[in-house]
Amino acid sequence: MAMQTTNDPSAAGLRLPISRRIFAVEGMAILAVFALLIGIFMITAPQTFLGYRIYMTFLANVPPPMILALGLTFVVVAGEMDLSFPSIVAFSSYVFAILFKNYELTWLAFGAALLVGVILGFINGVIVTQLGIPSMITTLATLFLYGGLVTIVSGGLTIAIPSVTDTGIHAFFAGRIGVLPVQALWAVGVAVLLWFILNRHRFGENVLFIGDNARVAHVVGIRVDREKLKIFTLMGLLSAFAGVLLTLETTTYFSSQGMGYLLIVVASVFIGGTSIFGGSGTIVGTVIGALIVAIIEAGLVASGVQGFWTRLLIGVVFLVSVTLNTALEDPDRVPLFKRIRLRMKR
Amino acid sequence: MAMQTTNDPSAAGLRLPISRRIFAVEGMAILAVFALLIGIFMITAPQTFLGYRIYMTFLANVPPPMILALGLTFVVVAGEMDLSFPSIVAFSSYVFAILFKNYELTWLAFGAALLVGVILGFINGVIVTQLGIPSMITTLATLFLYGGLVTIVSGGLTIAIPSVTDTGIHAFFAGRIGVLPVQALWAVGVAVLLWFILNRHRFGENVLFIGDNARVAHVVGIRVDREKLKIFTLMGLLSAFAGVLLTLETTTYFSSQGMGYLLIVVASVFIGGTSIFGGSGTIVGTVIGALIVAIIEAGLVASGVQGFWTRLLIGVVFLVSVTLNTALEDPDRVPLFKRIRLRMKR
Amino acid sequence: MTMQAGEDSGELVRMENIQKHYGKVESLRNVNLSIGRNEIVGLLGDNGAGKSTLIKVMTGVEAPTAGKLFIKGKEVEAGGHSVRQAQELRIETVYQDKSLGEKQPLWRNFFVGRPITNRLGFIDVKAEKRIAEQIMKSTIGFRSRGISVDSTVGKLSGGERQGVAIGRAMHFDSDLIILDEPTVALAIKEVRRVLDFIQSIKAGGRSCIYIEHTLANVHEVADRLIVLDRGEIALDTQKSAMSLNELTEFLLSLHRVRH
Amino acid sequence: MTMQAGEDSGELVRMENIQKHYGKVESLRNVNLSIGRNEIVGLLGDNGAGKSTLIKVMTGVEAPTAGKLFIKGKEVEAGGHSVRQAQELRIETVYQDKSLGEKQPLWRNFFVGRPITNRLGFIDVKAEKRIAEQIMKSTIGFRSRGISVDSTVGKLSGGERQGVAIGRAMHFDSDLIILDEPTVALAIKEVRRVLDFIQSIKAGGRSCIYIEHTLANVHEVADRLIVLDRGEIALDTQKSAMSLNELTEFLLSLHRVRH
Amino acid sequence: ADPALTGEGMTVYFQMGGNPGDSATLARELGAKAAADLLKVKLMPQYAGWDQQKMLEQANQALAAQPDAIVVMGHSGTDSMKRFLDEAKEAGIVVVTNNTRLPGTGLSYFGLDNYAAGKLLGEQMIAAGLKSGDKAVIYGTFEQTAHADISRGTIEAFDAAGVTYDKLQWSNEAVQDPSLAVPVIASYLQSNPDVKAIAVPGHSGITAVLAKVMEAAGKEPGSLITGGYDISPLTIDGLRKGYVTVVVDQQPYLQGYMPVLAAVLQKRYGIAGLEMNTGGGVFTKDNFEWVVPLVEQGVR
Ligand SMILES: Nc1ncnc2c1ncn2[C@@H]1O[C@H](COP(=O)(O)OP(=O)(O)OP(=O)(O)O)[C@@H](O)[C@H]1O
Ligand SMILES: Nc1ncnc2c1ncn2[C@@H]1O[C@H](COP(=O)(O)OP(=O)(O)OP(=O)(O)O)[C@@H](O)[C@H]1O
Ligand SMILES: [Mg+2]
Ligand SMILES: [Mg+2]
Repeated sequence: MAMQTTNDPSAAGLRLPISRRIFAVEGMAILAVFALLIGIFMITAPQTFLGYRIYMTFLANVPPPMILALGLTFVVVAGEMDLSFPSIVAFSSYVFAILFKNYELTWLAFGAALLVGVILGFINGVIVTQLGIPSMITTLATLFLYGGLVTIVSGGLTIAIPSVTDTGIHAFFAGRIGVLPVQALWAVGVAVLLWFILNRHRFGENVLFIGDNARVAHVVGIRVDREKLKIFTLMGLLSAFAGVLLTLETTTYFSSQGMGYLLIVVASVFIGGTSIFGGSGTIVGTVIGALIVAIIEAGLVASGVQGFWTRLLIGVVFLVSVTLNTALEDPDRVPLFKRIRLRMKR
Repeated sequence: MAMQTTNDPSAAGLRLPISRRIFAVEGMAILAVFALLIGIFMITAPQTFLGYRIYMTFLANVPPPMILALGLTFVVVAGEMDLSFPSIVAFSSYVFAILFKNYELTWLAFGAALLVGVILGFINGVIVTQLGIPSMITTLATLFLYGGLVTIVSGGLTIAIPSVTDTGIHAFFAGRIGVLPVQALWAVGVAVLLWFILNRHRFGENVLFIGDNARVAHVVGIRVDREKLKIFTLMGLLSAFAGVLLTLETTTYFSSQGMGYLLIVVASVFIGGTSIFGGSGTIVGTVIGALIVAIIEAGLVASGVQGFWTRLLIGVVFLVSVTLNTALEDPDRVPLFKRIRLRMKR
Repeated sequence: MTMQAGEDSGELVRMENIQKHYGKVESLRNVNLSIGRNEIVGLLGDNGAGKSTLIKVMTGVEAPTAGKLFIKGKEVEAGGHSVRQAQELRIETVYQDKSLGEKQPLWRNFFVGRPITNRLGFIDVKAEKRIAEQIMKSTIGFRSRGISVDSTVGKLSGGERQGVAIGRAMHFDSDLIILDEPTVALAIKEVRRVLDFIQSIKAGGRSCIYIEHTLANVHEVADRLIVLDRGEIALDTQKSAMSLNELTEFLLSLHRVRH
Repeated sequence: MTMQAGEDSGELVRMENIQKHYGKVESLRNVNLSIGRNEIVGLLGDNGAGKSTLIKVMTGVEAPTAGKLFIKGKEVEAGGHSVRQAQELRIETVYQDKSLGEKQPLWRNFFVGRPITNRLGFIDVKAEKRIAEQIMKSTIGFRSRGISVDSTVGKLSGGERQGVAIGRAMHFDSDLIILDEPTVALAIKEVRRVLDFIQSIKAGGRSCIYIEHTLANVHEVADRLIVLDRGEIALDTQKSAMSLNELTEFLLSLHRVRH
Repeated sequence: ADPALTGEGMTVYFQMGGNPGDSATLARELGAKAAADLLKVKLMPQYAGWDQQKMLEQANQALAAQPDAIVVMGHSGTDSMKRFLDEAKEAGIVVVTNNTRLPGTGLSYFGLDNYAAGKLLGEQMIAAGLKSGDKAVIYGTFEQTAHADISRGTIEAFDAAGVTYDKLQWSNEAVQDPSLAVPVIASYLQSNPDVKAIAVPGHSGITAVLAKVMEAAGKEPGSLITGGYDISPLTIDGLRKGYVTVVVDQQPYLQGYMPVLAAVLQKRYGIAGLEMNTGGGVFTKDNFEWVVPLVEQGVR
């Protein structure tokens, strides 16, 4: 009982090692991992990573998958999954490209593309809530369904719209401020907005509780189905936005557009540290996760890693990043490290 | 209280409509869906589906993905995921093919291939349990890692072993009894064995409880980590077996082998009716699920569906199958149908 | 407490021939029941008698299989009733099953479903934390070291969790407060607090349904006693008509008659 | 009951300076404690006092942060102790947290961890169902319609679930039975059954640790009383030395002294 | 001065197309490595899994490293590559294209004329006995991508000869695991017993399973005229047994070797605008034996 004062929680908080307090801030641990990775590449590939160009390249290309990963973070926090986003990306890209090409629409084309995303996302939500099919299967099916639909509608066409670079909408969404690609600012904007929604808005709170335990969410008065519908619709909207950004950057639509993002985006969310079990998630982590995923391969190539080794090393970097991320936040959450620590104490 | 007798549970059981009692048997609902699908194809493509050949073709090609799906069912029942199996398939195929080609080993090559599968699966398990990385991320990483490793080891070469068809091991695993492909019997054997393990063996019971609630499993005395290790190892073993069957059937190894199975196998498990949330699963369902997934595209093509429509229709068939499967077992589990029923009663 | 206008019949809740089946299990059978204003109703019955099911139907967690439900004199459509609607009708419930988000901090669990927000729906985190802190300290009085409003609920002890659930019910000022075994897992002093709280409900002119197996507690605070047996109402009486001993005897007799 | 051979010191469990931290929360602090043979120990304390944590450390669910644990005279290695090992040492526990697989049928929940198997590890389903049926009927006596050993546990009422957990503990014949708030959610008659069961433990020469907030129950059946307060042992005495009133007074006094 | 041509000190980024070790990628890798070793060039291979989007991103990443030369795949098309090409030109970086042309850029190109190759496939099948009025099936991709030009070439050849055909779009899964195509084509053949020929414009793996397809559909070797693409070990077996009639080979080794050489030539001597159609190889049952060992080394 003499120890009482030293056990005051705030005092205990102060006594935590400074490293632990730094890494308790959302995303700090994964940021450290990212910095480490960049640091390594600066040493192994100085020509590339000490210049600014590579970073501008990333900033031009990362926004679409990053925005997708941000949307998927919401879905995962709600304990759901969405695998259909590549097809939504393709669909909205197509709508934007064809409307621009055939009717020279810009903002209207943008609006139409977003609307398509909203509708397709909404349909996902309706299937999940009304037919009760788990979202993983639903969206696996709609990945095929929407993907098939857009190839049928487009006849498998590739649509090039090089003249879009002269439009205001291009400057607004995918232009350059100096060397800085504008779409990077949009990605940051989306991230900030979603951070506030997840952590400070009632919608985000509902999402957290639904993912934590849907039964509890129901019992405390959350309209679970309605919120789920919103989540999938939001994901559709963000997929469409990502699709338009992508089309503006590459000035082309082709029918497999977006498919390459499937694994990348899923990996970004989980490397960022969002729990696969729902109920918690980190927006900052996803942002960094998307950057890490984007940088690994380019970094390895620039470091002179040859062909076959890249794939292997990507796997290794994934594992190391995730472990490091967890260990920096709390070494005891890595069972192996905990066991070692306990052994050493004896 | 006068009603008491009529509320005797056994009496109530008897009063259930006969359809409900039939579909309460494991896999009967999905079997009905499958029969319906075959029935439709018999009408739309009689030349193909009224003959025996197409069925023999399926029986020759379905066993590898079916065995993978059976293994994955265990993993999913335990509340985990394995995405690395395509690379394990490739790795064990390579080991088998190279040992056969260079040293004319057959049974030893088979043993070595299985051993490789066991080791890779075991490594997955070790990472999941020791580093505490959720299995979805772990196996996404090892999908790359193992895949990279096998291309490095194999130098990316394709290995054809046409002469394997003259060996006893080929006859044993992939020969024909009359027109019946032997591998179909092996797949059935694996299914029966796994059914008994899941439903009647203590290992299966442990898997069920771990997937239901890992904390509860721990508390009732199940060694959760050890059992998880076993599950991933089993999945590795089955992946290797699937890989060898595939190599024996196609008499070739190439480095992207197995990759095409990723979505197919995942879809088979879920279409079969195994819950994505763990704690329950159906072996019979997975068997039929694998058959459905295999038959859709061929059936559509034989029915005259061409070009881009196949993909769209695959998505539609997925959704309809899953909904029908659920509705046959209990219409009230489909929220929409339940609502309609309630409306109609009023 | 605000009085409702118009057609208010003095009844808060009325159930007519309510039935609830779970598959072939019949949890409630022809339940007729009404809860009046400013009354404390003790709801008793065996394990599996249907008490919790009755509550869930009343608060919109589950839809009844058949029957009519009136709240404050208005019929609520089956299937149309929801927890949210019940909350809007000022019914507050502490469920027996866990009803806390285990990965969420204490303060969020306190306000979830009805957060303090600005017009855009953004949550006033500071205000929520302050109020949660106040209530946890004053009403429930946790004594553990290291527990704060930021603590994750999953890390609390059994009794502490129950405390959070009750604190929530105490905070939102309602016309009808339903407590499904609220004293479970609570230490002696906290049990006393809950009983005091129920008495304050009465004093405030509000109503309460109180489910509990410890008969002495129920008998102490209830105005009216309802006993469920195998999904049917076996007794509905004013407390004054029955002593604690008679009540105990009645409950035990149910076993003898029908088993 | 089988007597253990050899170095058996007469003590079933001994804890020396056991400590348990959860992050910065200190749940147990320097706990020294021993449980003898054939004794019923009532473990009391406030919400969050550390009772459940103590049990979890004892049964291998959680590893202690520091300190030594001896079971039947042998030290168990920290981290090396597991639930399974505890079971093998014939310790049986009913935990306060849910410890049932909700999607699994009742019979599986009964035998999980220690199924009746043949030499190949295949489960004798018939035997398990038969025994489960027997126990559910005779010991716990469910009266609900439609509940059978095939019922999924998630569909049972709160009290019914508790009944399953206790039935499990009753079935496996152990040297030490630990009950963490076993009567929670149980109806009067079932509470009586649990108390009778505890008395039968004593009569059978076995031991029991019994956690409960209803002091009257504990005082009735216990031989010895241990009170935990904020992770420390505040009292460890024979029941005979303390009347129920004194015990109540002591527990309430803890609040006054330190809050 | 030393007259020998060397690329010493040069860094060349090289897009290999698929994934490391892909049947359609390996020979290109080996060719590029051979040339790089010979010319002492530092080779930086990039792999895109045939994802056009990724190819474009990788081109930009290569640009960021400011190497001496970048060898790109032309799949993303001239329009979407415009920004990249402009920036490369400005930075004085040599750009060479392989496998798929970037029309209108005038860059050095080594690869197939996809369209011509597809046409060649069709013509060879007609030469092998396909007649006007016969029905064939084309199992390939029909989207409007550069790769699909192969299908279009075959279609034109069939149209010209009056051969009718059905078009089956291959699935992503079958592209990765060709054994998945077996039941699909086999069931098609059974529903359409009048089909006389199968054309697989543009996939070596699916070409390799043609024998299995015919077995499954109960067709004798030689009973169908089959045409495929890119020689591989199993295709050789198909040729040998008579299941495969003709294989057009795009000789990807050249697509690896030549661009490196061209990059050095252009950097050192300013020699630009080279072009080569690498797709001249045609194999039938009469002329494949000599290539067998090379195929096993991965060179062909
Ligand atoms: N979701 C469900 N599915 C099937 N049966 C259910 C479900 N929920 C409850 N039941 C059954 O309905 C009956 C009544 O359950 P309920 O929870 O209402 O009992 P209770 O009176 O609250 O019991 P307790 O005192 O044990 O909490 C029980 O027999 C139970 O098994
Ligand atoms: N997993 C955990 N993480 C962090 N803190 C925990 C965890 N489990 C328990 N605690 C804390 O440890 C303290 C003791 O908890 P414990 O469950 O042992 O209490 P208890 O005496 O059983 O209380 P009750 O009577 O309410 O069941 C509490 O303050 C609780 O918040
Ligand atoms: Mg209840
Ligand atoms: Mg406790």
